[in-house]
Amino acid sequence: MNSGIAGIFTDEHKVVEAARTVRQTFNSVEAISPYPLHGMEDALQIPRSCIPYVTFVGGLVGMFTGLFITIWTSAYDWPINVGGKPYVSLPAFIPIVFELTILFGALSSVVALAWFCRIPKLNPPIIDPDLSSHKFALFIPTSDKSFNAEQAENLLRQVGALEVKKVSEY
Amino acid sequence: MIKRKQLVLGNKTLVDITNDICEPVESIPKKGWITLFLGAKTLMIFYFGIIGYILANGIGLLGVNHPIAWGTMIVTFVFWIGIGHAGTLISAILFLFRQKWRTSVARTAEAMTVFAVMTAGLFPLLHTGRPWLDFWLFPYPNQRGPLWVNFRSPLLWDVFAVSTYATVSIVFWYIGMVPDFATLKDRAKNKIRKIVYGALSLGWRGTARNWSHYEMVYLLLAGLSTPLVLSVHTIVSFDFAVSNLPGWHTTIFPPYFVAGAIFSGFAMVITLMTCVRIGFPKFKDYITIDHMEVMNKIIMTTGLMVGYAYTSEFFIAWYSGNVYERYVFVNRALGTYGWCYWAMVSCNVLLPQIFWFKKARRSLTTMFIISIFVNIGMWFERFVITVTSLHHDFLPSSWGNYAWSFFDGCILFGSFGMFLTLFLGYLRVFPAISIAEIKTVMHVGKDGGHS
Amino acid sequence: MQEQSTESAPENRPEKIERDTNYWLSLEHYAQDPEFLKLGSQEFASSPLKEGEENAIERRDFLKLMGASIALASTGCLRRPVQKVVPYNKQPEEVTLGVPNYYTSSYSDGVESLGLLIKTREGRPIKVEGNPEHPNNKGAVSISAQASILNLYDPDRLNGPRKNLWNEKRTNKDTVTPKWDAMDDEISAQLKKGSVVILSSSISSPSLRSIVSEFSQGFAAKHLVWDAHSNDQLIRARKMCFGAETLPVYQIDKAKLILSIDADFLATFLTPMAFSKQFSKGRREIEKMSRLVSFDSTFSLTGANADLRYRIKPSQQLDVVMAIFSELEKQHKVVVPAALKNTLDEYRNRISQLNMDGKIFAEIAKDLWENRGQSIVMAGGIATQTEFSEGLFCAVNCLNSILGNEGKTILERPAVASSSFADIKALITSMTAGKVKTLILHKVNPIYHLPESFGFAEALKKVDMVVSTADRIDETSQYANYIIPDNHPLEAWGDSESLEGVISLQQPSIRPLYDSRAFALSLMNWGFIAKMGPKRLLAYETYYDYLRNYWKEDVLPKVAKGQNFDDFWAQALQKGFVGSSRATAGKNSAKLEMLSHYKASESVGPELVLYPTVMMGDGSQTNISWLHELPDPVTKITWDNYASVSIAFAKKNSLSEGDVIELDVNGKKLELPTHIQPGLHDEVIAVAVGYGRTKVGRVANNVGRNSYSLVSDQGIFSGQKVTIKKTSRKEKLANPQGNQSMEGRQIVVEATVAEYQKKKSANIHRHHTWSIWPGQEYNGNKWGMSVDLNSCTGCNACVVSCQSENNIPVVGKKYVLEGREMAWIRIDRYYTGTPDNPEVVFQPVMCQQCSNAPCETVCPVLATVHTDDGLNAMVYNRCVGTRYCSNNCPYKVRRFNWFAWNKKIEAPLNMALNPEVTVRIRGVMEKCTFCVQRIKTVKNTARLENRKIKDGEIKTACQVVCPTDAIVFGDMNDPNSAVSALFKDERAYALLEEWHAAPSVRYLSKIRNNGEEKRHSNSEEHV
Amino acid sequence: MRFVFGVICLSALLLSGCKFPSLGYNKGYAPEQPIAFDHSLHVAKNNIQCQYCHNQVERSKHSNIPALSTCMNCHLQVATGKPGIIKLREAYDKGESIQWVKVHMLPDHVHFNHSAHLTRGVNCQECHGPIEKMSRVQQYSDLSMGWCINCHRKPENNAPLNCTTCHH
Repeated sequence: MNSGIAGIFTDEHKVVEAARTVRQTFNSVEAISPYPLHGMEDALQIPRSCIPYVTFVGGLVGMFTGLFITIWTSAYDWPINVGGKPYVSLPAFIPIVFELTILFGALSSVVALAWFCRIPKLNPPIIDPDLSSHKFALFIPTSDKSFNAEQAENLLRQVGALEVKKVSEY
Repeated sequence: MIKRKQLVLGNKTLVDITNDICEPVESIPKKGWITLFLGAKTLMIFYFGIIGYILANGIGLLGVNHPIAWGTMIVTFVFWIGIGHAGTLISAILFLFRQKWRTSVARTAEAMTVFAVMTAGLFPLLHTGRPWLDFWLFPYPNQRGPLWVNFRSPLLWDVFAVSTYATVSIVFWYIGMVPDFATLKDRAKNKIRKIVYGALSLGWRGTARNWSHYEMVYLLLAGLSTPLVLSVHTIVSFDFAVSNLPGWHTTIFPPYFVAGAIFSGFAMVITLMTCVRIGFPKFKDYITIDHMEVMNKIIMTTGLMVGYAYTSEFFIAWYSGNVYERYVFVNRALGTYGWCYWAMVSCNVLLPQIFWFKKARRSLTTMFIISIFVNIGMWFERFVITVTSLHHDFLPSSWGNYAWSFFDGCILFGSFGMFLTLFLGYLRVFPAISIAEIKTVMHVGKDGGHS
Repeated sequence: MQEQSTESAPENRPEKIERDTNYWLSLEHYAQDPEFLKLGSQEFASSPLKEGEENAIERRDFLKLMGASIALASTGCLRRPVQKVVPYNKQPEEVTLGVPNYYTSSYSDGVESLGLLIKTREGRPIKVEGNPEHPNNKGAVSISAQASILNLYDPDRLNGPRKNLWNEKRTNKDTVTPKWDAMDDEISAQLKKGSVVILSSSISSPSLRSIVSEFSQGFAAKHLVWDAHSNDQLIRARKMCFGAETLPVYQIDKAKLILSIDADFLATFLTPMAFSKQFSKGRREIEKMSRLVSFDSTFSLTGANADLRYRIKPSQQLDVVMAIFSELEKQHKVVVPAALKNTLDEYRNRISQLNMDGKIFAEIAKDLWENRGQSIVMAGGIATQTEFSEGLFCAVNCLNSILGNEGKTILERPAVASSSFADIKALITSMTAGKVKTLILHKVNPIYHLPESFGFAEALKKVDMVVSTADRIDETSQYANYIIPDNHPLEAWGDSESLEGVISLQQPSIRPLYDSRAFALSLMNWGFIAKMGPKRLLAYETYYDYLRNYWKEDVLPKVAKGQNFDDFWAQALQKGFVGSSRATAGKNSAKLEMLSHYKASESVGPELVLYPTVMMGDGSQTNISWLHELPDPVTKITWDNYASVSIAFAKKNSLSEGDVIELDVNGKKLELPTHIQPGLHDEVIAVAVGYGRTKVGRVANNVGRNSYSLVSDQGIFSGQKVTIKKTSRKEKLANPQGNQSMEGRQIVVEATVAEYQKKKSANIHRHHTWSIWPGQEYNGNKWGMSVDLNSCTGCNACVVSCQSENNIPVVGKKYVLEGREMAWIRIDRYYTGTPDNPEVVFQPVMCQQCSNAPCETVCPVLATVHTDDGLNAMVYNRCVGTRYCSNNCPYKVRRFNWFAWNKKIEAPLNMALNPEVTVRIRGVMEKCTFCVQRIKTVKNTARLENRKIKDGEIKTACQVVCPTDAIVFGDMNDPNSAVSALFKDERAYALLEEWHAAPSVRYLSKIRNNGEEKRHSNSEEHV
Repeated sequence: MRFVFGVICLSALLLSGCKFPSLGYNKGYAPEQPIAFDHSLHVAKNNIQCQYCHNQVERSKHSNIPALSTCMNCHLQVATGKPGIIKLREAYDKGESIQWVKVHMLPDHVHFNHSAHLTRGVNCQECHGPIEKMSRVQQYSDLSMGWCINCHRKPENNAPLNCTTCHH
C-alpha cells in the first residue's frame, strides 16, 4: 500500500534526535517504538491528539441519554407512583446520568482511538519483529512530498541508523 | 532532594525486560503453578456446581431469611467489588498523580480488578429469587406497555455502576495490554500464538502518532476511571445508605466504603504480589520490596480511615438520639454478632498498626499474614453492616438470626476458586507487568538515568 | 353478596338412594368425578392445579403439545401448551363460573356451634367464614372451623370403607375395601346379637341424637357420650348446687367484672367465639369497660387479655375462691354458716402461701360486691380438672349465687352430662370381660386420648366387632373391624344445636369427595336391614329425608309453631339457623353449707397443668398444616408442644430453652423440651394437649408428644405432682417471633383507664414529620384500616383467614426455625412489666400500605408500586426477587418464597386454593394487599349495579372473621366512613410514625382497666 | 463504520419489540376444534346474540363456553343430521362434555374480567375481532400486556392503570 524506507535504531535517545533531524527534510516521517518515547511527539511535530473532544462529546451524549431515559420513562411514557415520590425524582436519577456519562465518554474515547490509529488491522506489516521489544525505527514513506530514496537512505544512515531497509508495505 | 529509589533493579536492558516479563507466558508451567491451578479450578467447578444446585432449588438454601434477606451473596459481592477498587486506584488514580512506582504492579492489580468484578458481578445476579429474569433490570423496550424500570432504586444504580465499571475496567486493562500483545505476537514462535496474540494486539504497530493518541486515551481513561471507581463503591454503599434501616441509613457510607475498598484491595494486591514474587522470582526486580512497602503504608493509612469511620458511626448513633440507631450500634458491638464486630475491628484497625514499624512493612511474611487478616476483617465488615443491622431492626417481634448453612460457606470459598483460576490463568496468558510501560521508567532512580 | 340457595343446589342435592345397589360407586356425576374435577380446573386455571401434577391428562396434553409444536413450527410461532375448555353438560342454574356462591352451614365441635358461610367456587368450597346473622357467633369463626376446609381436602383421608383382615391376635394391618351391601349385612347381623355399645363424643346435632337414641332403642344398645375435654364436672356441680343438669350460658357483655379461675373462655372454654364477641362488646366504650381478672395456672389467652392477672398453681384454684369468700365475710358483706366459717379459717392460712399480696383479695371481693348482679365468676376447662374440681365448681356456683349473678349474667341450658372416666373404665372392664359384642365408635379416639394404663387397646381386641366412623385409619380405628368413614361436615347434611339453644342447619357445599357415608345413614341402614328400631328410623331412605322430617316434627313446633314447614325450611336454609337463644335464668339457690366439706389441703412442689391450645384443641382435627404453623397465641411457638416452666423454676433446675426434660407424674413419664415462660407460677409445669398423634396423617404424625398419657387413672388432668429429670438432649422450638419485649419503643401503646380519662391520647407520643416531597394525591378512594388493640384478643383467627384467602403456603418446622414463615398477618405478642409476672399486649401486623412506601422506592423492576387507591401493590409475576423491599420494610411484613412452596401443594389440597389470588412461585416476594381481590370484586359489583361502594361493603379476610371486630377497613378519603372516624379517634396512632412511611393502618391504643393510675414506664420493659 | 451499522441493527432489533408486539404471542392461533363450530353461521347468518350462548359474560369474569344443554336447546330440532351435531348429541346423551381447545389463553397471574369490560361498553369485537365472521375461532389480538395497557391508557377510556387491576 504504502512503501518507503526504514532505519532501525537501538538507542532511545539517538532515535529521538534522529527523528528531529529527519523531520526537517521529510514531513511525513514516522517513528516506530516499543514504548512511547519521551520527546518524540515534539521531534516529529505531531499535533496534540483531538480525542479529548470526542470524549467530551461522548460524555455529553451519555449525560443526555441518561437524563432522557430516566425522565422520559418515569414521567412521560408511563408515570407510576413509586413510594409517593414525584415522577421526576431528579436526585435519584443522578447516579444513572453520571454512570452513562462516564460509560459513553470512555467508550467513545476508545472508539476514537481505534479510528485514529486505524486499528483493528489485519496483518500489519512488520519491519523488524524487535521493534516491539528493544529496537526503534524511523520510516520515510514514498508518499512524502519530498521523497527521494537515495537521500532518505543516506540521511537515515547519517543520523545513526544501524540498518536501513526498503519496506514494501507500511 | 530525596534520592529516588530504583524502580527496576538489576541494571536491566530493554531486551532483558522483554524476556523477563514474557517468560511466564512463553514457558511451560512448572509443578507449583499447575498444582495451584488445578486446585483452584477444582474449587471453581465445585462452586459452579453449588450455584447450579442453588439455582435449581432456591435461594433458601443459603442462610437468608426474614428479617435478614441479604446474606452471604451480597456480603461477598461487596467484598469482591471492594477488592476490585485497588486495581483501578493503582492504575488510574496513581497514574494521574504521576506515581511511577505503580507501573510494575498496575497490570496485575488491574487484572485483579477485572477478575474481582467478574466474581462479584455474579452475586447480585445469582442472589435474586429468579435469576433467569435478571434481564428485567435493564431498561429495554418490551411488549409490556412498555414497562420500564425504577430508576429510583439503588439496585438499578448498581446495575449501571457495576456494568459501567466492569466495561471501563476491562477496556482500560485491555488498552494497556495492546502494545504488549504486539510484543508477544512478534516474539511468537508458533503459528497459533501468532494468530491469537496478533488478534489481541489489534494490529498495533507503535508508530509515534499512534503512541500520541494512545497516551492521550490512556490519560482520559485514567481520568474517567477515577471518578468512576469512587462512584462505584459510593453507589454500592447507597444500596445500604439510601435505605431506611438503622445501621444502613448513614451519610458516612460513601467515603467509608471507598476507604474500605481501597484498604481491602491493597491487602489483596499484597497477598497476590507476595505469591507472584515467589512463583516468578524474576519479577522480584520489578516488584521490589520498596513497592510492597509503599502499599503497606497505604494499607495502614486506609486502615486508620476505616477505624475512624467505625468510631464516627458510633458517635453519630449516640449523638442522633434516635433509639433505633443507638440500639443497632450497641447491638453491633455487644449483641449476637458482637464477635464479628470485634473480629472486624481487630483485623482492620488494630493489626495493620504493626506497619508503623519499618521492619514489618518490609517483611514479606508479616505483610502476607496481615493482608490475609485484613481481607478476613473486611469480609466481616460487610457481614456486620449487612447482617447485624438487619437482624435487629425496628419491631422486636421480627428480629431474627442468620440461618447459616453449608451453602453459605461454599459460596464464599467457591468464589475464591473462580477468582484464583482466572488470576492464575492470567499470569500465564497475559504479560503480568506492562512491558511497554515499565521500559519508560526503567531508568528511574538509576545513576545517570532520568526520572 | 351472599347468595343463599333456598333449595339445595342440584349438585349438592343427594340423589335418590337405592338401597340395594352400590349407589356410591355407580354414581358418575360430574361434580364427583375426579376426571371432571381435573378438567374443570384447567378451564379456571387461576390456580396451579396443573402445575407439577403428573396425571394422565397432562401427559395427553403433552403429546398434543408435541403435535401442535410440530404443526406450528412451520409458522414460526411459539405456542403455550394446549389447554382444554370443558363446559358443563347441563348448566347448573346457580353456578356462574368465576363467581362465588355462599352457602349457610354450621360447624360444631360438640359444645360450640357456629353459624357459617361457606364460600364455593365452581362447586368447591374454598373458604369458611362466619354467618354474620347467626345469633351466637355473629360472624366470628374459630380457627378450627376455618381450618376444617383442609380437613375436607386432606389427602390422608380414607377414600372408602375399609375392612381389617385380622389374624388371630389382631396384630396385622392389612385392609381391603369391602362391598357396601355385604358389609351392611354383616354388621346388621352382628348387631342383632345384642350387647351393642355406641361410644361417641358429644353430639350437638339434635337429629343425629334422635337417630342414635332410636337406634339404641331398636337394638337395645347403650350410648356412651365421652369427650376428652368434658364439662361433666361442671354440669354435675350445677346439679349439686341448683338441682338440674345444666350448663351455664354466660352473658359476658352484661358483666362489669369477670373473674376467671383458669377458665380460658376467650380460647377454648365452652363457646369462645361468642364469648370473645361479648367480651369486646363489653369493653368497647372505655368509660364503661368491663374488668377481667384472671387467676391463671397456665399462661392462657384469657390471662393474657386480663386487666389483672395472677399466677397460681392448679391446687390453689379453690384457695382463691375461698379467699374471696373469706374476704366477703370479713368485710361483712355476707353471712356464712358456722360450718363454713371454720373451713374458711383454714383457708385464711392458705392465702399467705399464695405468694400474693393479701390485699388483692380484699380489693377483688370489694369489687365483686360492688358489681353484684353484674359480674361473673367462672372456672372450667381441663386445667381445672384437679382433685379439688368439685369443690372449685361448687364454690364458684355459690359465689355467683350470693353475688346474685345467677339468672342475671349467668343463664343456663339443660345439658346431658357426658360420661366420666369411671364410666369409661366400666366400659373397658365389660369389654375385657367380653360383655360387649359390638362397639360403634363415632368421633372418638380413646386409644389416643386415654393413658395406656387404661388398656383400651387390649380391651378392644376382645370385642367381636368394632365399627369406626373415623375418616382415616387412626390410633383407635386401626383396631376396628370396619371403618366406615363419615362424611366431612362440608359434604353432608346435618344440624346442630348451640349451647344457647339456637339450632343451625348444616348444608353440604360439595358432594362427598370419596366413597364415604354419613354416620346417621349407617345407623338408619343397619336398622332397616335388621328391621329393628322405631318406625321413624326405618321410614326414610336418606338422612336428608330424616332430617327434614325431624325438623318438621321436632324443631318447627319448638321455634316457630304454626308456620308452614316448606317456608320454615326455606327460611332456615337461607338464614342458616332458626330460633334465638333459649337460655333461661336458673334457680339462684346454692347453699353455702355444702362448701364446708371441702377442706383445705397442702400442696407442695411442682404441679402439672394440662391445657388445650386454640389450634389443636383435643387433637382430633390435627392433620392440618395451617394449625401447626399457627403460633400459639401466647408462647408463639409453632409445630410442637413443650413443658412450660417459669423463669425461677428454670433457674433453680438449671434449665434453658429447649432442654429436654423427663416429666414423671406418678410413674407416668414423658419427655418434652423446656420452654421458659414468663408469668407462670414457679411450681407449675404446663403442657399442651392435642399433640403427639401417631396415626393421623403426614402432617401431624409425631409432631409434639401426647400429653394425655399423663392423665391420671381417675381422670385428673391438672394439679398432679410432677418431678423432672433433665436429659442431655436439646430440641429447638420454632418460635417465629424474635424478641418478646418492645425494648422501650413506641409499638403498642397502653394506658390505664385513669390515664385515658385524663387524656384520651395518653402515652401516645406524636411526632412531627416532614418531607421534601409534596407526596402524591389520591382523588378517588384511599383504603385504610384501623386495628383496635383494646379489642384484639390475639386469638389468631385472622391469621388463618388470611392464609385461607390468600393461598399462603405452610413451610414446616425446619423453615420456621430458619425464619421462613410466610404469614401475611402476624400477631406480635409483647410482654411488659416484670419478667416474673408480665402483662401481655397483642398487635396484629400486616402490610401497612404506606403512602411513602420504602419498599417501592428500592424495587428495581417496579414490581411493587402504588395504586391510585392508595394500595401498595405487589406484582408477583414482575418480581425478580432481589428482596431489597423486605430489607427496607420497617415492619418486616414482606414474605419471600425461598423455595417452590407451591409445588408442595398436593392434590386434592389444591382445591382449597382461592382462584382469585395468584399462587406464588419460587423466588418472588409476597405480602398483604388489603385483600385487593375482595376490593376488586366489590368494585366490579358496584359498577355492574351502577352505584358507589358502600362503607363497610368491602371486608378484608382478617376483618371478616375477627371475633372482636377489632379490624375496620374502609375509605380514608370518605369523611363519613367508619375508618375515617376511627382515624380521628384520639387513641389512634401510626406504627413507627416518626419514620414517616405514612402508613394507611392506624392502631388504637390499648386501655387497661386495672385500677392503676399510671402505666409502668416503658423503659422498664425488658423481659 | 461497521460498528455504527451494528449499533443501528441492534437498536432496530430492540425497537422491533415495540413495533411488532405480537412477536412470541399467539395472535392468529386457530386450533382445530373437536366439533367444527361455525360462528359465522350462528352469528352472522342466523343472528344469534353472543350472550345467548355466552350467557354469563355479563355477570362473571369468565365468558363461559355454553353447556351442551344450551346447544341442545336448538339442536334437538335443528340440523340434527349433520355429523357434528350427531357427535354433540351423543355426548349430551351420555352426559359427557366436549373438550374444546382453548384459544384465548392468559397466564394464571392475569385476572381479566369480561363483565367489567362489557359494562364499560367494550364490544366483543374490540378484542375478539370480527368473531361473528369467523368460521373457526382464531385469536385476533395478541393479548400481550402492552396491548391491554395501550387501550387502558387512552384518556377517553378512563380505565385504571393500576397493577392490581389485573395482577393480584
